[in-house]
Amino acid sequence: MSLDKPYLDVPGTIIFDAEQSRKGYHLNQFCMSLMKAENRVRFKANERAYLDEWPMTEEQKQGVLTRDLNRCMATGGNIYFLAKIGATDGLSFQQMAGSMTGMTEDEYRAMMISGGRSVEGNRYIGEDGDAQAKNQPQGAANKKKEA
Amino acid sequence: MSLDKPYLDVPGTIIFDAEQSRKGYHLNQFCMSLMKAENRVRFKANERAYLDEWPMTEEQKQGVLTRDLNRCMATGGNIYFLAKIGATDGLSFQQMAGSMTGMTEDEYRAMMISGGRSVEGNRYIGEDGDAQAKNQPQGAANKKKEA
Amino acid sequence: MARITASVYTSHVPAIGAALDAGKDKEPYWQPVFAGYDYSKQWMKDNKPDVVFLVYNDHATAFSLDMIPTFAIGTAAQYQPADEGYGARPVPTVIGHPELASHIAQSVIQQDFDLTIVNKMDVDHGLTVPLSLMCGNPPKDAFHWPCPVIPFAVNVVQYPVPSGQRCFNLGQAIRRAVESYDEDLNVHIWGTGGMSHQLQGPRAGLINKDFDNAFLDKLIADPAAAAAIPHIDYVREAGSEGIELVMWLIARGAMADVAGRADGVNLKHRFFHVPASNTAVGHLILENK
Amino acid sequence: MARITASVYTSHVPAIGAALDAGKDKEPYWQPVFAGYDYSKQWMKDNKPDVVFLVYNDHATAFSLDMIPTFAIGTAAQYQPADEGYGARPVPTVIGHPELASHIAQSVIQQDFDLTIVNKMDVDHGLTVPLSLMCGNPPKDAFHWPCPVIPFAVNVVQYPVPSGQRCFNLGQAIRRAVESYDEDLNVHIWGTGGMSHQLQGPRAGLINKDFDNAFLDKLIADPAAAAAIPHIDYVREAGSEGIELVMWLIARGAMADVAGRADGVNLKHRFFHVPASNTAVGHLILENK
Ligand SMILES: [Fe+3]
Ligand SMILES: [Fe+3]
Repeated sequence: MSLDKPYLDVPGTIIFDAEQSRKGYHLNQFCMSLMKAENRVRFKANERAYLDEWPMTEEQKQGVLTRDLNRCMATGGNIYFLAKIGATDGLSFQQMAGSMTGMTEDEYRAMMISGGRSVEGNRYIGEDGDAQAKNQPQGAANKKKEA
Repeated sequence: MSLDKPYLDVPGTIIFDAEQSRKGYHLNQFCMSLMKAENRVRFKANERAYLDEWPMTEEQKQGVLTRDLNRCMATGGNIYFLAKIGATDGLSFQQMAGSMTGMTEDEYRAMMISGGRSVEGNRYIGEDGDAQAKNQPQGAANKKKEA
Repeated sequence: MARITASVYTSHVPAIGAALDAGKDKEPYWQPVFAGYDYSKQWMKDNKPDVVFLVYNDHATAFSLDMIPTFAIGTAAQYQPADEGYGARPVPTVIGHPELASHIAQSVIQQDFDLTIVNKMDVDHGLTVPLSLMCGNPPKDAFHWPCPVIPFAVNVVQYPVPSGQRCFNLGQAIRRAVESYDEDLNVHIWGTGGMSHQLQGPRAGLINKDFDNAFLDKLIADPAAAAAIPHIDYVREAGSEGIELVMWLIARGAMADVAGRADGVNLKHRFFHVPASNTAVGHLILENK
Repeated sequence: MARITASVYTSHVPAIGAALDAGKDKEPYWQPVFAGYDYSKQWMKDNKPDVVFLVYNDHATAFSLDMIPTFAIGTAAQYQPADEGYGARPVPTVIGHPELASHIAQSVIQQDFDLTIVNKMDVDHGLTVPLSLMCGNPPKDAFHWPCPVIPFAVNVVQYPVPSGQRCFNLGQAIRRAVESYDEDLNVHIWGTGGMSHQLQGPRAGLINKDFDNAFLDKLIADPAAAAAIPHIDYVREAGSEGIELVMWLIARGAMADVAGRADGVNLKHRFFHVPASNTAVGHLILENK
């Protein structure tokens, strides 16, 4: 309601607060279920059927099925919970984080080796940094879009 | 260690602090398991075998088998956990509390109806109230002892 | 803006719930207990809150020894009455208020209270018996409590439990939190548990009417003095389980006079009776002036 | 009397654990990371503590959204390394120190910190990676960590997380608690997590060396100023997961100079490197003067 949210003006960032947590409760608890090996097997055998056991929104289920972590975040997912999906797929945390930027795995890894993403232009929404909405997606996915 | 325990001079009373909790961990978690109907059935079918599944001390197991709640308390039990044993036996909380005094059910109930146990003589160890060690057990059990 | 308009204090003895559920409330043993809440049931109808913030303690039901939160706030949409070993009480599901609860959690954590946020738990007699006493058990054709409830569980089982002063300060933080919520909601805050009782050992059955009544006097007129009572006094004077009374200080701390906004409170109802099972029953209704 | 003699600060990146467990620590990518801890491993041997009080955060491993404690102290006898989805790390069981942990819990709760007491939990990379970095992975024929560990988990996953100031104050309370323990124990306190990193969204991969190094400077020489940094500054400058740095303030608050007992601290070691996976790695060892 009147929760003070000073973090809404940070670009490319969703803070997992009480409101997000409420929205994402079942999505995140679904993710948590993947910490058990038998659930990972059941999920991989029929993802849709497994997801349908959870009272998640269709939007959330599509986010999971398409492995669109930004969509999962927007609908209340938290990255530490969503990481269980990546672990089920055998992905590293770097691959997961990179997947949210539009960069290829190599591009993202190269950015990190050369010092990571700069904070310049990425502090406030409306600046011109590479994390700003107008500059999405980044890297190869962006070139593909432009082509 | 140097936990401050100002409550050690209260007669007939064991405060469930960290030290008691550590001593009684498995005893209390055994009690907690009785909140599931299937466990209550298994426990009643063979109490000893069920208790042997828990890393409890023999003293704790004897306390449970003999329904000696004072013995359970002394070995780290907490009354809200121990109450699950009473619930399994179909006892009320009044029956359980009374059982620790040596009074019969009727005696204890009569004491409560007439205003409960007086605090006089029962504030500090060494006074002469009915909760003091030298005056145990109370009620009919005491008369039997004297006889 | 939301506001706390009244506070309610009551024992939450499990046997009271069992008696009511079994239809024994007119029996001579129980009749005087329930009679003490006749006024309260009417008052609840006449002053129906939008939300009840209900301070209670869990009795080894939702929380085992695996995790013992000092203060836990429920932000879930609903809570089931727990099976405490005798089967679940036949009372309605408790509907929560996730928005207000989350708001209070955020505000109170930012006021340096280190809450545990709980999204899944069953609620035991500590929470459902006060609802039964204040609202009666709802009839089959309107099987719901009168309003949403925010459960707030306090550890009073394993020592050290929070001090009376800490609880009193927390109540003040909760008042500030409620008043910073945009929606116009009438919130009641309830403190439950107590009064004098001891459930264990050779001293089981201890009742101290003098202590209890002095506590009620202090809570009404001089709550800061009540908040200053050290743990050991509860144990020595009101029995080992009398320590539950610290929870009443959370509710009292949330009243306007504590914030210097009013000169005292309006005492709407006061009741005291011995016994209910092992326990002295105490009950107050206070409204802000 | 027990005493805190030193504090250690380090990132706890999961990929570091994975690299070490897979024997990749000599690869060009990882070699500079591990080289930064060569001094530390020797220092640990030369200054072996009796107990490590290890401040970290759980990453949706032991704690789901069902229960989110702001501060949780482990009082168990032991803790298993968790399966975080890739199988459990092949590192030793973590042995606790139930007596000291319970003592600290009691003391700190009585200093008005509302801890959750935990007797059963698995520990994730947040706790085991710092142990691996500081001790190396123990060999098969001596498969144990050098000393008992008290896990202290801080909620930095769901907002609101505790403020830097609250964490700093808590560290001071922990120091008082340790010093009131009778047994003569040499205790180290570790703050883990950080430095700048963001794991989510189009801004993933953010690193801010300037912020990180300024934070290290402040933490060493002016910790009260570090404690005053508001949440939003961490998020904006150090990435959404940079907020983990508040945990370093708990360790720093426990040092003697904060209590006015010494003029600053002895900086034994300082290390900074980018990157480890998505993260900047920072590391300090401070001893009391
Ligand atoms: Fe109670
Ligand atoms: Fe972390």
